[in-house]
Amino acid sequence: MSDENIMNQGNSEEISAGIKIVEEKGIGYTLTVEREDLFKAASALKEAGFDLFLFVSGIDYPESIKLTYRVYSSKRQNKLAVMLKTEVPKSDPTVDSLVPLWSAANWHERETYDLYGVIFKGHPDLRRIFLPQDWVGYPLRKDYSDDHMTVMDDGKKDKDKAAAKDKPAAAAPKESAEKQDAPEQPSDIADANEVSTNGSDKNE
Amino acid sequence: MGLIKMSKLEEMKISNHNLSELEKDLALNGEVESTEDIVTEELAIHFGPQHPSAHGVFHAIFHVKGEVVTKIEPDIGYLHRCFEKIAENRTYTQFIPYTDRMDYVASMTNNWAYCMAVEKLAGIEVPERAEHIRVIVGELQRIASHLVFLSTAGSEAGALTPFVYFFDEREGILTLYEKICGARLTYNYIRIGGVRADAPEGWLDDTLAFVTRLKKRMYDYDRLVLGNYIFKKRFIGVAPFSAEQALDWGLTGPPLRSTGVSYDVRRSDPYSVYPRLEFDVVVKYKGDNYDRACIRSDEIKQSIRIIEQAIEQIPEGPVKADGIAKVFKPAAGEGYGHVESPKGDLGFYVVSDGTTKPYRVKIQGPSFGNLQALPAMSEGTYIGDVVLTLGTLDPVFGEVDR
Amino acid sequence: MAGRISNFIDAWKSIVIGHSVTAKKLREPRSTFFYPYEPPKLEERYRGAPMLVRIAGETDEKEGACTACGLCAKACPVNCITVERNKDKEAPLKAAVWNLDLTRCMICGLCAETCPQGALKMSHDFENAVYVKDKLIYDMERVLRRPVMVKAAEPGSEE
Amino acid sequence: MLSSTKLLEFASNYGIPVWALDGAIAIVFAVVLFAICAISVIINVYLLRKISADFQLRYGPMHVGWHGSLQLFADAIKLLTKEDIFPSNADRWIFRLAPVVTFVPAYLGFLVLPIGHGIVIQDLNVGLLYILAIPAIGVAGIIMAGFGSYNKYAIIGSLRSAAQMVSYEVPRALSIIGIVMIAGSAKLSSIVGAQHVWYIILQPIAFVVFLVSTLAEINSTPFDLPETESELVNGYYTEYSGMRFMFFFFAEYVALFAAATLTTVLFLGGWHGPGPEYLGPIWFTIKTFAMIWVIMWIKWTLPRFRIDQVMDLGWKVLLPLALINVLITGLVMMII
Repeated sequence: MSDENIMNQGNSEEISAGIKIVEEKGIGYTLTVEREDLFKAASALKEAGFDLFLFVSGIDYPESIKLTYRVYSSKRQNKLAVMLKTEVPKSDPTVDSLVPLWSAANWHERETYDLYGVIFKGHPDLRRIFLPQDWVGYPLRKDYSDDHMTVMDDGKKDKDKAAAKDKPAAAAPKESAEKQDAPEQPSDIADANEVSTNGSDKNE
Repeated sequence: MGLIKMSKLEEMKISNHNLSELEKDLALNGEVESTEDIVTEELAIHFGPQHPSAHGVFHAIFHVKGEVVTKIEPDIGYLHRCFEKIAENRTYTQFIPYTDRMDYVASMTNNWAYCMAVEKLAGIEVPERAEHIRVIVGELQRIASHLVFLSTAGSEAGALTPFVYFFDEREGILTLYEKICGARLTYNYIRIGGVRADAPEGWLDDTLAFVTRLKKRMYDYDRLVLGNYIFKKRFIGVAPFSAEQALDWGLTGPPLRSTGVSYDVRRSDPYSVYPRLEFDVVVKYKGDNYDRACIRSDEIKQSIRIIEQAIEQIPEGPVKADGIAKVFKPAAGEGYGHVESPKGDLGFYVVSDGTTKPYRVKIQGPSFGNLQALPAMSEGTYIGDVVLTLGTLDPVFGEVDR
Repeated sequence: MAGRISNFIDAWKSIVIGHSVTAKKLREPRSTFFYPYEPPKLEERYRGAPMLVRIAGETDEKEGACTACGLCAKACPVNCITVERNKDKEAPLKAAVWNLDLTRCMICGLCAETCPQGALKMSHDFENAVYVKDKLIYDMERVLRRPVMVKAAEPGSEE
Repeated sequence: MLSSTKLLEFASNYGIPVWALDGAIAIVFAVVLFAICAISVIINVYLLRKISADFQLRYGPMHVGWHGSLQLFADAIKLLTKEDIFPSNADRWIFRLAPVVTFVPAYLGFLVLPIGHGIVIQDLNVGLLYILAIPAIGVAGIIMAGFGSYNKYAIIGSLRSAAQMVSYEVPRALSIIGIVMIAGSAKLSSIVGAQHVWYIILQPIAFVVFLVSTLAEINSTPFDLPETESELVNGYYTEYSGMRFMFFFFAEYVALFAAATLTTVLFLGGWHGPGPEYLGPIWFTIKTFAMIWVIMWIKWTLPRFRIDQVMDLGWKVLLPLALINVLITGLVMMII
């Protein structure tokens, strides 16, 4: 594939009826679909020669989780890679699994399930992949907090733990390791303020 | 000969499936008369998390029947540090040192892919000289990573001396890196819009001298490792993958190219100054362990070619784009940058909401995708072969687990 | 049969070649050196733990060129630097507290790169092992050094 | 054991019971033999480290003693004082006995080795048979170690070892038949005595078969399947530590030394060499260490085979070669 070939590509192409890829700044060709149509669109892409599944990424927004898939074609002459985008509401984060189309989607979907809690319908083995199976919560969501975790650090936290044990529901150790790392992080500080309404004096 | 063996193995599997539980019990209690009915118990071996050839912290359960591995259950996540979450709490520049710690055998390409994604997001043009330096350090990184691969492939096959030779050569690259960016492993060298500092005086000549020497030595090393009869016997024909399988399992990089698919980001989605450089995308067709090993040795030679050309072409000029504020604040949008890292297609997908910190950074680690194919690739081979197959996929667990 | 014999010959040939390569390596100089007895050869830009530079010429002076602007602390990805400006009116642009927590520092060099005064440099320290963890929390006394070892690793302060 | 009539006279003159004298002499010989073994192991390990360092662009041990010559003693002290870890599910006696059972046969092989002209502890008529048979018992210890440690890696390693040793014992023994045919004796001293021309020249095929199967017997690369660190962590002695580990280590190097001496006796002319006869042991030592150097050169160059390939090589290549060698030797002897 020469350089000119890529330069001469058009800006959009209709892959199949109603499914059209358009160019977007920064990320290349994009195809945005409703979540009901995801499997259909993905099948169409596979039919059109996109045979290599590269990743699926979740992005957490207040109301929904956006999913971005990237597929690549080893057969086509131009428009070699496409970002396939869809959106699932947080109240019901389910979407069709693409494992029947690409076996490679298996671990990538498990990763998204692990970190975002998106449930992929039809996935053969939907378990957590990085975190322990008994982990609570989905860490990459913006509202995730690890307050339920016990942090061990130089005995100082042991006191915190003891305090937390006295009133397990009210006071959890607020100062997690993550917060020490980044005190300027706005969302976490907001979280901390919320928690500190019940019993902030018990810590430190 | 190989075919007969495989079919025998299949037969074995099938006959075992057909045995009823009672028959198996009888067999295990020794109440069988003819030796044909003896059923050996399957053994579950825990490979790792700490194992000499686990390439990091990798846990897998091997179900073995005699010496044959019938099933592999990989279990990853021991090195999970959730860099994607950390990225959301760091500024764009602050995240660069973290990318060093993913594929710690090839930190430079990690830096590069991340910076490229942010540059695409913010629409920054990188000066020519910086691009050339990036290409040089990136290709040096590919050589270094492939040298590590060759050494570990040799040592997993039992040859411990080539291991030292390759690491000795790699030391030369690390010294070059120390000269240009001050660190030997975690470089933190490539910056958004350029590189951290220009190459010091004489560095380009040193690099040229190094690759010239390496080119000569690679001839000997190829004969010592890849040409060795025992090495060939261990690697040829083991765990072959077809192009269809490789695409289905989402392999990238050398494992994919060894099956005949010519997917190299440097060619299929050209970046930097690669369109101006002459090199071949090395493609092999059998997709077995030997092809996966040879492809890396050949890529070292291509990288040497690229470095020679880049040093010849490098222009004078600035090494960092102008007008990038210390507190970098790109407009809201998305950026995807990917490079051909030594392990495969390494991509960063950066989403900005217009603040100083990225809203989301998704890391597409090639090792993650490649490792996924391990069970499909090596079930039905011997224990020793599984170790080699894991080696030829060349996963780095800092990148798999992130 | 012919194939088997040629295979056999190839095998022995490759094994003999392999042995000749290792024998050739016997004559090459050793690539290791006696580290604790021989100082390692560090390159000029080598990044060790961060250090503050004393004002050139003032050898006895404990003051550095640091103006306590705090940019290094902001640039640090792991928040290992603590800077507090002197409240004293006589020397307003000096640091009262400049602490470095080396247990966290990942020696990325972003602080030195950010420093507008060129007062922060990466030293050539690499033997950072201690028995007590607290010793890794460096205060200003420990960090202030004369710039003898390091010329410049950062583009801003180069030349 | 009392072959000398003088000793017998001495015993009867002073009223010492024969069994006591016999026992005393046996103990003296055992101690001497053990000392020789120990020294050989020390030298071997030092050589291994230095030779591997030579090949690998390193210096090897340099700090303890002159050029690291005392490093092994430091290591021995370390291993002896280390905690003896006993796996909780291990089979108590089998686990404890295994290192001894591995070590003793390797050590007993030296009984019949002629070091110089007439310098041999017990010159058995079937010395060749003895030296092939006794060290092979060591595999029992390896199986015991694998079985006793209650570890999957160990059991696989020990089974591999058993398969390998049994397979390679056959071509190894067959390769020597040619020598027995030429020398007309299975007595090691007469084999050496008959070697006016070294048997490596008269029996090249036998030498190759013998060397390869010897490498397999002593678990040296390319046949170090029982202890492949990249697959089985450490094979049969994964669970051993401290002194017990040292016994395995010891056995391995005694086996290496025994293999080198046997090769010297059978193929390299034993004590023969220029100069007067009393220089024999020196020539013998030089040849032995040259052999050890070659084995280490092989060890530090080649990768290892896979287990099925090891079996293939043993049964399909070496065994026919050894038989062909016997045939050729017979034909040539008939003609001449």
